[in-house]
Amino acid sequence: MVHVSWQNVLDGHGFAITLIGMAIVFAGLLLISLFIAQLPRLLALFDRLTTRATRPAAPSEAVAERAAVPQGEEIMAAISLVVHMELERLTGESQKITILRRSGQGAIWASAGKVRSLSQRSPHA
Amino acid sequence: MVHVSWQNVLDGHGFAITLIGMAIVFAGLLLISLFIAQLPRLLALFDRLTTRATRPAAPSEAVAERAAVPQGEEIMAAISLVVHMELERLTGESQKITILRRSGQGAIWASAGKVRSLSQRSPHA
Amino acid sequence: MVHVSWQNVLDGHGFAITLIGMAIVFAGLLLISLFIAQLPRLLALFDRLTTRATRPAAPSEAVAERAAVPQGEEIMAAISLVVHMELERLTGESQKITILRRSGQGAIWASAGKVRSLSQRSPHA
Amino acid sequence: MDMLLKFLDGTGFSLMTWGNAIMIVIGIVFIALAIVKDYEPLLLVPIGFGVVIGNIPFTAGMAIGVYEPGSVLSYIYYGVSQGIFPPLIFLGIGAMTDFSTMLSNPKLILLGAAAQVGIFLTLLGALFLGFTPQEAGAIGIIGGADGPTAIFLSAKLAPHLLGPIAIAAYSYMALVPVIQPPIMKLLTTPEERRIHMKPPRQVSRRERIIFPIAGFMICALIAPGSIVLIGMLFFGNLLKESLVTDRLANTARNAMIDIVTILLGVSVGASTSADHFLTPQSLLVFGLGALSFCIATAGGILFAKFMNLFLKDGDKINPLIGAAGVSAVPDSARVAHTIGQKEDPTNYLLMHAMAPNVAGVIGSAIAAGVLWTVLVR
Amino acid sequence: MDMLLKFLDGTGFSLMTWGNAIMIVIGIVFIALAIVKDYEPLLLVPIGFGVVIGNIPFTAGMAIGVYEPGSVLSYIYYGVSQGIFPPLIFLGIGAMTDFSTMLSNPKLILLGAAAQVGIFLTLLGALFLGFTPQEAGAIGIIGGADGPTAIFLSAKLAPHLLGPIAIAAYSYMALVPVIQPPIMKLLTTPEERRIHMKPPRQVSRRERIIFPIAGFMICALIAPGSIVLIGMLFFGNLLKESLVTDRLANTARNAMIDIVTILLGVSVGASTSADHFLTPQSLLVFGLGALSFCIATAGGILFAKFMNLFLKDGDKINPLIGAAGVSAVPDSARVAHTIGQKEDPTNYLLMHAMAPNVAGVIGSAIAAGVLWTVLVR
Amino acid sequence: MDMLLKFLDGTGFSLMTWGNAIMIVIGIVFIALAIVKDYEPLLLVPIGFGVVIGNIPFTAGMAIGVYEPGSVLSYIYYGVSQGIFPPLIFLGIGAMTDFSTMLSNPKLILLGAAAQVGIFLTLLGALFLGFTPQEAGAIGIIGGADGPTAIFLSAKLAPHLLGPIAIAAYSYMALVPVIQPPIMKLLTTPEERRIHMKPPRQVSRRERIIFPIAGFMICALIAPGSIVLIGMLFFGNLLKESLVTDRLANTARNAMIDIVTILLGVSVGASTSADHFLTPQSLLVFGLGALSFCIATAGGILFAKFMNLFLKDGDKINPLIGAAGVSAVPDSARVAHTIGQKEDPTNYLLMHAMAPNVAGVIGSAIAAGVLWTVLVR
Ligand code: NA
Ligand code: NA
Ligand code: NA
Repeated sequence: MVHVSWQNVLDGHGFAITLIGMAIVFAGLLLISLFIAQLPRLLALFDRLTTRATRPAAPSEAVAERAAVPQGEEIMAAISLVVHMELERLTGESQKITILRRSGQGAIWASAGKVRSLSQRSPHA
Repeated sequence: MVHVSWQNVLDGHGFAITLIGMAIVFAGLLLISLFIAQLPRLLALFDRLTTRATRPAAPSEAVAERAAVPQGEEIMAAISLVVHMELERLTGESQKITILRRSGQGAIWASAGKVRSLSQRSPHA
Repeated sequence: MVHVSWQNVLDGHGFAITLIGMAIVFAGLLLISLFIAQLPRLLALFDRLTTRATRPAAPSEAVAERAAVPQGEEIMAAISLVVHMELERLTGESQKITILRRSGQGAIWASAGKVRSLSQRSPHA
Repeated sequence: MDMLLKFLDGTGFSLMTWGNAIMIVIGIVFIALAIVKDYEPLLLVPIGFGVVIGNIPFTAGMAIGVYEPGSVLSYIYYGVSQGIFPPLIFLGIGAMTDFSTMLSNPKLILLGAAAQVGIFLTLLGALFLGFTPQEAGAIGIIGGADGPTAIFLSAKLAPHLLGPIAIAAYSYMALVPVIQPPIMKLLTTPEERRIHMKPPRQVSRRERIIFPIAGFMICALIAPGSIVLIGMLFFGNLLKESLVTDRLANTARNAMIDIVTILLGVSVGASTSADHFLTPQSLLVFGLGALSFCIATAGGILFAKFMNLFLKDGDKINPLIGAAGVSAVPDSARVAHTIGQKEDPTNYLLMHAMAPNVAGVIGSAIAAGVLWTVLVR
Repeated sequence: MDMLLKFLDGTGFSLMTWGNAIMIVIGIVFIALAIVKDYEPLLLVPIGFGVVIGNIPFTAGMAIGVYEPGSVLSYIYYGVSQGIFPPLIFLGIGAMTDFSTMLSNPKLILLGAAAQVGIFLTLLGALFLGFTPQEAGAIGIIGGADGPTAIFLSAKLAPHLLGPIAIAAYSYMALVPVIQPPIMKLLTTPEERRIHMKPPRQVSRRERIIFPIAGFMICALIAPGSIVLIGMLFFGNLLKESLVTDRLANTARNAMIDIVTILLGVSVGASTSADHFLTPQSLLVFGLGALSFCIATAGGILFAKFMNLFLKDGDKINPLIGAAGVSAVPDSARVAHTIGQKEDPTNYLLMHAMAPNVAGVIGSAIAAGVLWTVLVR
Repeated sequence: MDMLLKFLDGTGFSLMTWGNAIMIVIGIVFIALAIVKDYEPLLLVPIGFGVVIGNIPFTAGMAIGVYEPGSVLSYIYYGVSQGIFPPLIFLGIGAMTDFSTMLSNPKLILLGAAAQVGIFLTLLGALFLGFTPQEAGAIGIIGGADGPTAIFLSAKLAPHLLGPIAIAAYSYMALVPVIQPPIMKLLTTPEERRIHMKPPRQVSRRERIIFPIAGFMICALIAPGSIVLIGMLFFGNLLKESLVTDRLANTARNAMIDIVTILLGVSVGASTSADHFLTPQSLLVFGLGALSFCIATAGGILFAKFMNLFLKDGDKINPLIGAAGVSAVPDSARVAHTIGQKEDPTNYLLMHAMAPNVAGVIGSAIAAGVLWTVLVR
């Protein structure tokens, strides 16, 4: 067992490590803090530059928000589907869920948009 | 860096690899294609042979489909259960789900069929 | 291939292993059995000792059970939320769930209790 | 042209042996039984497909097969050969097992001990037939009717027999509804089968929480070789019963056990290439395995009848539930229930049978611990 | 003070090279494309962030980077370099793929074979440019338009090119909606694009169950090198189609594939540190990769037109769906559908295009098996 | 008979030491605290049960314990000893952390920096007590109040102290509601505790997407040793905030983090066998760890008061939220909120406290990076 003494601290460069460490930690978080503080301004600048070039730059967010409001009949259809699926899940006979999903393929025929979900599942091959 | 030349292709057996490769790929997918094309016929033949021997051979599918239609009161019971469980899941207090599941054990007493779900979960031991 | 004979069994200490093995298995499960049989009595003793010291010792269970009964309007609110969320889950556009969750942060402002769910998710850091 | 001939020499068609063909048919039969007869599909489908994969012949040295270092299948099989998968599966099983009927009727636990006699009598038989003590121990554990326990012990004691032992264990577990009923009818009278048992008492949450901790300590102290298997089983159960770690229990009994089951099933299946599997030894293993299931079933039933000699009239045990002591959760408990109902449709034995059923899991894990300790080299 | 200087010498600011900076910008562009343009975000976000991680400079010897033994990133990358992740991803893909349109119209499968010509012509080009046969094979497989297949084969044949090949494969897959349309329009007439196809017939459950088993055996016997990839693909599909193992299929196509995708994406990205990635060879790989996608697209379309020469009027194939034979599921099938609808809005090609689309996955896995067998050292 | 004696000699009863017994009691206390007091049950239950598992004595050489090569526990512990689990946990934490309050009030980030003074002052204390610089660094990091960071750094710098350090870190994190309030009351006046803060502004989606990328680059360039931890944290957050990779974020923050938490908890617990754990060093580690939490808390509070000297009246910071800079997410933020409400029930500090809270996670990961770079041998 080594002696308990301040010499250990000096030998281990304790104060240097402490000072460097706190300095780096503060530097890192200060830089992040400054960056965040400037970010809205940078984005506004970026928007002004891009909207001058092209018209509406970021429609994706608008689309997402609009899509978030489901239409009336869709909700009604979903209530029964949800309950039906949950019912099956609870009874542990999950096979049927698959059957159900498969019968939904008729709908895929008519709407390319739904395939997005397939893509989100299998993007590798 | 090696020189760019057709000699590299010859030295690397490029044409042989290409021919063999495309031949094998085509052979593989052609065989699959032929097999699939004949499969309905093979299955029909198989069915004729087996139905001659025994009567209805594959009742499991019929059972599955029948079971997929839940009875009236079961649905009503399920709606409330689903909503109740989802409610709990959403509030993040999942302990209660377990409690609920446990109270369901009284029901297991009376119906052996439900235990199927247990089996599907733990088939190892 | 070794000869088929009882000598093999003796050479392999077969009977010793069998006796020891069955003895240990029985000993283990017998001890568990005895422990379980005494457990309610031990817990009753423990309760008598602790209730003498302090008043109600285990309120957590009571709380859990009470919390398991959801209030009327909560259920109504939950039904619509559940259906809404499930609807979104089914359409595969899970982004919206995230948006929804985020909008729920206003509520977190007012109720510290809800943060429990956050804690249950990230207890490491 | 040379290259084409060389390639064709390396295709499966030219390397195919009769052994491979037989094994492929066996694999397909496994899959068919799982799908058509619904015999343990979660295991027989992965194992069956693994058997097919493992018996497509290939040129050695390309790192394709389970036994070739550096192959993908060898990496997956590592979890089997090092015994890593079985404890993880036990963790998931623990997180889905409800010990409360066992807790409410502790004397039924002994039935789970009695059924382990199948393990040890089979060990004697295997020694008699000339297997080494290590091999005999690994073969005997088939009678435990626990896939993960069998794989764990064979990986430690007799890795070269792991394939046949694992396949035998899972096959017979799937065949429990076929194997057990004749023995049950043979060893019980109609009166015995009609015995009604008292409904189990309600078990408190505290008992359910204390049990996995205390149960683990008892088993592990008495048979330290069972620390890993029993530890994970009871750890999973504590995650479930504590209620405060429900999300961990959920993951353990869903995503985690599923992933491990897939990897274990397909790699155990793929380890049964004909040259490793189609040996006289494998036949003996299968024969001894069948025997062990029968002995275990008989052991549980007879011990129940023995216990009845000392029990008062209202407390008597229906000896059918003794057969559930072999584990094979929950199939053998269901078999006991079904046979009981044939004699008396108002007799609900299922929950009673679950007690020896889950006790049997603990019992065979202890037995595996003992065998490992005694036989390890 | 010395320590501070030494520390500052080790910070990223002082070690940063132009190469690192370029790569970081590329990584950010990947992330931006994924988020803004929605190009394959599940892959480009992990890969893009991985590229940023892999190009922050660090003092060598601290076990931080992908190529330093003992580092966390090296452990994750092990699943890539040993080819473990690709089969696991194929397992999940199999568990989410519906082969039924392919089963209902088997002649469309050949389009998936024809598109593999991109692989082999690119191999010739790579040989011509002076790559070794092994490197040429690995580069050619980019034309298979299958990320896992490309990673698997490069790991076996040319591990030093894995980074560029994987990035090229995934980038071009993301760019399929940009690459394919011009070629499709160039090689087809408006009349051809207006061809309507008959709706596919209903496929029975038994066919869907038998197909993965039989399909696997055909592929594996003819090209044993494809056992692992094809085996896992069809195993996953059997888990899905058997219906009795639905919980395993669910885990395989959700938790399992997600975990592997995260780990694969970020570690492949992190393997592209500038000193390994920014080489003239990488540029050639990217050029050849783009070429291979174009050839594959053309191959599929032209073979469809060739088949039409032998087909009766009502049975003719819309050659647009030939382009879907490159795989890149389901993007190239969607592209075929979209281009078809521009010519005739009442023409629904999507489901028809799925047949060559999934056949293309099988086709390139077979091609990889052949290349591995022929070129392995 | 010999065999029986030999077996009995190997049972846990005969090998049990007082140390083991003490550790088992500690493990049970952990479990009890988790269940009864609800102190971080997701960690204390696995660790507690792991402690029980790790202290059942066993005959050495059978490959049972964590420290025996080839044992199952050693394979699981590999993810701890090689530092693989902590970054994966950070990935999941990133995918569940919402940095938006921090983004809306960037000056609060500095409180997360100030609280890291606990790390470095504890390092000085440990050096003073005779620990080596590497050990001192690993002990100091307990003050970071981040389990994964503490495990990662100890695995790199002082693997022999990993057990006590991990247990200390998680124990004190669980005890934050006990440790912090007295210090908070001591260092603040009632007026300060009553300071109301302005509600945070709404943060746009783009800011939330750009932050993890830019934040990672700043941290990683300034302290390359933090690349892995910070990289995974921000990668997970990008998966969450990009919205286009929601399924990956979901798996990362559910199945993946749960699996890793289970394996990490039980194997860290099992590494605390009495002979490794019950040493005077461990006691010192626990003492220094408690000190570091106190210093960190004080550091955050005092720096908030220091910042207030330069802030206008309406912008002043409630110094209570400085204590949340130690991280221990979200417990210390909740503590700040609770203490604030005791003084003024209309004061909602929770969301404000989340800003230094999550900044503290980043701060201690940077500190770990610095210590690793400076102290690695
Ligand atoms: Na058993
Ligand atoms: Na392809
Ligand atoms: Na911290």
